[in-house]
Amino acid sequence: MDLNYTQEQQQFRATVRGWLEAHVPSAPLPSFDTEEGFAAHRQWEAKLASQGYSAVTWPKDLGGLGADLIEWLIFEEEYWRAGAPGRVNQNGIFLLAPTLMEYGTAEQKARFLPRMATSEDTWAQGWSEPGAGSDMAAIRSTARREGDEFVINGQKIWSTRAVYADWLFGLFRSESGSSRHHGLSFILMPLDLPGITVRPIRQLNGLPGFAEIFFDNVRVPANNLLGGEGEGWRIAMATAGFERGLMLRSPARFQKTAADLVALYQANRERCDADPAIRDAVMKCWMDAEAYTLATYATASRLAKGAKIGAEASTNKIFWSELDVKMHETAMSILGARAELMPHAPRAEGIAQWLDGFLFSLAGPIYAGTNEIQRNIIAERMLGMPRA
Amino acid sequence: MDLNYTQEQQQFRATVRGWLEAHVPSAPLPSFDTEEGFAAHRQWEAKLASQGYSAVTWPKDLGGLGADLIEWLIFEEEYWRAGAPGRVNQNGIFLLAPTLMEYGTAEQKARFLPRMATSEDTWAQGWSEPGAGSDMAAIRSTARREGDEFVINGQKIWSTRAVYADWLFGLFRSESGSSRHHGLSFILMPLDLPGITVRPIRQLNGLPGFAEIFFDNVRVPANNLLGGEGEGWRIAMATAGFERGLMLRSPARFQKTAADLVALYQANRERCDADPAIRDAVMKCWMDAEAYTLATYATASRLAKGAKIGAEASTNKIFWSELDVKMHETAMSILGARAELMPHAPRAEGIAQWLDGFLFSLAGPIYAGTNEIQRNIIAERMLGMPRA
Amino acid sequence: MNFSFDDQQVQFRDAVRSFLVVQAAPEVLREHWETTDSGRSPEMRQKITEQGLTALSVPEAYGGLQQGDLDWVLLLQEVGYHGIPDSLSDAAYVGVGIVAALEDEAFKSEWLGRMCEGKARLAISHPLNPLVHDAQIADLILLWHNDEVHAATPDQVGLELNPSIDASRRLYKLDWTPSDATRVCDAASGKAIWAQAVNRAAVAVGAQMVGLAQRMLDLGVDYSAQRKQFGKPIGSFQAIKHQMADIAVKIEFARPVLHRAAYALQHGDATLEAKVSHARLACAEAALLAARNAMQAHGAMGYTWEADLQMFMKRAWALESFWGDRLFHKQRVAQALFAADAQIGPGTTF
Amino acid sequence: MNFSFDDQQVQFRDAVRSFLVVQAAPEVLREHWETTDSGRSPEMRQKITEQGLTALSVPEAYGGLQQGDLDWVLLLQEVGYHGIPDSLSDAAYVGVGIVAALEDEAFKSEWLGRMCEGKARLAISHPLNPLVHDAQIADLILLWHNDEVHAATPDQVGLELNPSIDASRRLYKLDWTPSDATRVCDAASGKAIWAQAVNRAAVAVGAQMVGLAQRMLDLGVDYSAQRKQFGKPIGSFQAIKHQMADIAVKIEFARPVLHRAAYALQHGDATLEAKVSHARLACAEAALLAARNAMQAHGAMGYTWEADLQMFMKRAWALESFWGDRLFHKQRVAQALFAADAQIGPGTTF
Repeated sequence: MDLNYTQEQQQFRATVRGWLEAHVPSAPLPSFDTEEGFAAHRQWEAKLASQGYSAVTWPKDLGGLGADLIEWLIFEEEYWRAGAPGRVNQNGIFLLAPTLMEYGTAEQKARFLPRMATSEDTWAQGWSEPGAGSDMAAIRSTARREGDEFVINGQKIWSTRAVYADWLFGLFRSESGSSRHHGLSFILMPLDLPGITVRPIRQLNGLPGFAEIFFDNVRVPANNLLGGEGEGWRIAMATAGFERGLMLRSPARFQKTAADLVALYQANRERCDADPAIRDAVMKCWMDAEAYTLATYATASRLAKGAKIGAEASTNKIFWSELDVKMHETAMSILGARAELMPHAPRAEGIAQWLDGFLFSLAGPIYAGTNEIQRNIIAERMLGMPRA
Repeated sequence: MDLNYTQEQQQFRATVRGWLEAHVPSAPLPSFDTEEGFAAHRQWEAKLASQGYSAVTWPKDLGGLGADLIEWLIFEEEYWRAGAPGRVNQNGIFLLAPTLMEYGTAEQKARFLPRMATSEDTWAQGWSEPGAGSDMAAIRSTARREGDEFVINGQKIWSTRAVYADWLFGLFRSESGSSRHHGLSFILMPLDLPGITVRPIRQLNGLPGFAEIFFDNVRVPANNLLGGEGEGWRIAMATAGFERGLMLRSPARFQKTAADLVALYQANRERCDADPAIRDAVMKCWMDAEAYTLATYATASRLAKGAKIGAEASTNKIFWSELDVKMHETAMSILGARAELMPHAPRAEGIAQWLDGFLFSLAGPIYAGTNEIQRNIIAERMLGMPRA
Repeated sequence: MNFSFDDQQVQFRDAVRSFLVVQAAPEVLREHWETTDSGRSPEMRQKITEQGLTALSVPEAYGGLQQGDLDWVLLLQEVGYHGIPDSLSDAAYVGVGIVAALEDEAFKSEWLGRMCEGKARLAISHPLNPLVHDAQIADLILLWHNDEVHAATPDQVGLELNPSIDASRRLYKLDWTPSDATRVCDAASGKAIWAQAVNRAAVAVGAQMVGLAQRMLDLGVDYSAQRKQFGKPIGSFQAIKHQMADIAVKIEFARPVLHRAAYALQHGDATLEAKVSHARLACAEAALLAARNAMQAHGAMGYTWEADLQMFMKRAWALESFWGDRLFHKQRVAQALFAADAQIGPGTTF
Repeated sequence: MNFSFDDQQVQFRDAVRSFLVVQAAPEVLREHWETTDSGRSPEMRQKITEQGLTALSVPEAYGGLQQGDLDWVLLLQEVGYHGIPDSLSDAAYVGVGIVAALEDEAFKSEWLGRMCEGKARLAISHPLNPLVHDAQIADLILLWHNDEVHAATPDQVGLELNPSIDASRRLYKLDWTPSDATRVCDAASGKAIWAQAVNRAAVAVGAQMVGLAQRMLDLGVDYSAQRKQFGKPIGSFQAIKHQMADIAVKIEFARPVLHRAAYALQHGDATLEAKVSHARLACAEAALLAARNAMQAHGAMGYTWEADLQMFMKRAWALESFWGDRLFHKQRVAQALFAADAQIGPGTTF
């Protein structure tokens, strides 16, 4: 065990910090759930990509830096420290890309990854369906093979970013009459194909953060199949592992929120201490953000030694999502009567991040597999408890 | 709505207070889970009974005072305020007696109730079996009718007070081949009958607070059957309603603990405030003890108007049991390194109640139907949610 | 000792409930909030007036029904349940209470009479609330200034709109200068008036919170009975059941505290403040837990604008700091509980 | 940057684990605790010595293995898991650390040598613990007095037995008078020695807490797999599953904090105290939750003396305030976190 950064790692941090200090926009970009904001974030991604910063863990020839997980953690720390913009293409870069690298053909990798790194292509996910949320194996949308094409019919829902994204990846039932996790295929497609209708869904904040997607005889070239036909479930599970695992929520995000929360508490300390629970919650949040960071470094170190990611995927999901809610609830308490103000309200100046963050945090225990499902997974797969 | 006590109620309170001040032992009695303590508590019950105080809600001719529920609440408040001894015969007086009054024959009432009021007879309960805990309908102990007798075989477990008690009430399968809640009978029997073996079970504190009871062809006269043969489940459910409902845990108990906790906090205030969570927990505990009191008065008022006890049985059970744990956990935190000391340790002087109370509180979420079962009941019966 | 409501109170509550079920469906309210500047509907206000709500607190001498805090506490649970904007209780309950306590008979006559007829909206500006809701469409704004009561019309004050996450709320930062012309009550009398107003408002918020909690519980139970996953309604899973049961427990033990606070308000009580704040905390706890758990039961659907749940969640979040935030109310409880002469323990509740 | 243990450390841990599985079965330990005055077994101590545990911290110069805090933190999780009385860590880890830091070579030689041979029990008296455990059978008691280190034998001090709910603990109130004869280190040097001892002891308690949490989780999972109600193992019910999963999550996020604290101890760190206390809090939280939830999974069985669960629950309750209670450790974290020059936020962890 050695908890010192190497000289190379320190140098990497310094380089990233310097670049971000010079380039991070001084004013926050508009929300990427608006058309204007999406475009601005796409430009920012291109700027990141010019340095290999949009996808630091990717190989250099695909647009990344070939960074290892410790370097990724360092990058993320600097990124969040700098208050840089949210990552509009994270569905592609952090979720799809690792799967593509493992299961994609050389042609697919070359076709998709470089354009993903620069966000020339932005990606949305197509997992859930109206009858298949936590129960993902209940997918009913179909992909019927016809020669060199799949013909897609059905409906997806809760597709994050789909309103403005270029491409979709998702699971479709390619074997007629198959059930549950059999006979599914993992298919990629542009969202502007004929027969695709994207219906925005307004979120709590009023913005179209996700969408319903309807497929009416959409014809997708067969070379957009990822992995083998009928192999979709296995491949998707790998993706879900990444999602719930390390890369979806880097610890730096929560450390930034925790530090902001401490600052908010300190700035309102006399007022806050009227409710001793606040001081206690602030401390606990900071400790938990540290714990999440330490756990991630420990996992990264184990992976570097050749271990495989295991139950961390589920324990992480529960831990960060509940921490995020707790941090934002605490901030709401500190803000008191100002907490309810929309970010654009004049009196919300300087605190706009908290309501946005609070609303976003509430989605945490739900998406990427509800925390109830995660607890089932921990109980059954990690602890070996009997199935119902 | 009128939240003033009547003159009669105030007078009743004053009378009870005066008597208790004159009679409550100045030193705590030994634990009633010891032979010596059991005897001492039995004597105390007899003294209470001499005033009709052992069972204030019972009719006067059976040894009570004919008090209504408001008077019962007043009595309990005074009883806990005075720091009077625990009630060694509560299984009989508060659980069995209401059932006996509703389902017993005149002969049974006359035979059992007056001796119960004076604790000449003390009672243990025989619900659970090794395979029937939360799932009480899984009872397998049998009561075979032979002429004027039942022949009892099988085993009961977790019988509180059974080590020193005189009588047992419980459910036995009287219809051969019946299943679940069918074919059960509610039977009363002396614990010194031939064929009964009582095996004490040591609790966390090392004392035999409950027991296993083995029945080997025990012959019980048929006039000890309560209600009709095969009617046991319905009758027991009525008992369970009482148990989880009002009378098992009077609010005064928790108000006393809450007030003691506030005093403990005040006495250690400077030290306590190093952990702001303690102050917050103390406040919350006191508020919840008040809430429980108010809810009980509200229920008593509704019952006085003719309403029936409903889901209160389950919501009460959850609320008081979790409150009791929280209060004692908080006290343990305040006591710090002294919390672990056994009541007889020299350095535990003045704080002996807290460890005892902590251990006892931990049983709260388990006995009389675990809190998991109570939440199921609330969800299914009160909220109408679908069964699994 | 009788801790239950009179039949008459319950019947009035039931009548208002029946009215709201029909007239205040979520889609109706949402249309007001989402398509109008004021977020309010004159027709709805007229109907509410016809139900007697705006005259409820007005003394009989001024043409009102002269009902008390215990009547309000039942009604406001329904108001919360149905998502009626909370400016109603500010106007008809808290505001009327302030006006009725003033000495200027002409002023009282005018405004209490107009309230009875449904022809006035009152708004209230108090330091506990940095922003004033419905100030723009108020006919009269009652303003705190160093314990004095002032009154002004919207055109006499500067108004800066500050949108809330709760689409029903129209919040304004006020810019105004107190003067002899605006003063309607001096500080000596005003102090008690404002103290009573704060306690009433806190009970009103608490009552609405309990109603909101019940509504969110009902929505969670309903949704989880319909929504199927793994071939079963998700409401049959123990995790969801227990989340719903937890809300039910919180509600069961918040309501009596709320009702006791209303009684204390109506009858006066030495520790009124602590009783009111305890109620406020217990009710808010129920509502916030209901929001969390009902959203979890709704899954992604709970995160949408489309699902009605959002209306009630957002109200609960907004009300959490309205008329005193958690810090304020905890401090009031602490002051009473940790006072040297605090009366606590068995037998001290009433 | 490599936040993982060396293979050698893991292998040593595994070896000790295998030893404890065989030698420290619950029934063996209980017999010591319930049937002997001391609660200790010379045979067991001998075996532990043979495993190298009593010599682990002793510098090579004195015949020991000279291993560090990171080795201990792995081993002590096993010690906790198997319910070995915590006096072991006080003697072989904390106590040896104190002795090794002294200057008196003769004293060190004698006691470190005896530790290596398993021929000494050390007990420690420090103001954080009002009572001293195993004082009666100690061969040497190290005593704090105004930052000085003193040493005495049991016959030189008054001992008053104070039984603990944890049947393994033999706690004594000490009555003694510091003198030149007992002093082995002055306050100037002693201050740092005691500070390190407190931090070591806190990490040791934390490590045992994590081990206890894991043990109680395992017991809860095992029992709920066997125990049937309603025709199914209760472990198949979601409520029990989630209670067990919650323990697992707490453990997962306590361990790395604990390991970082051990690293900080071994390598020195400017904010060592906060790191140690954070670890201590996180580990205790896991253990206390494990006790609650495992008991709930056990039902009435968890409330018995007979079920092994009680051994581990009681240890967790006792350790919760050993070498600094929650208040002490929270305050140390707060001092670091809320300091004007606190370094927090992304990139400040290491």
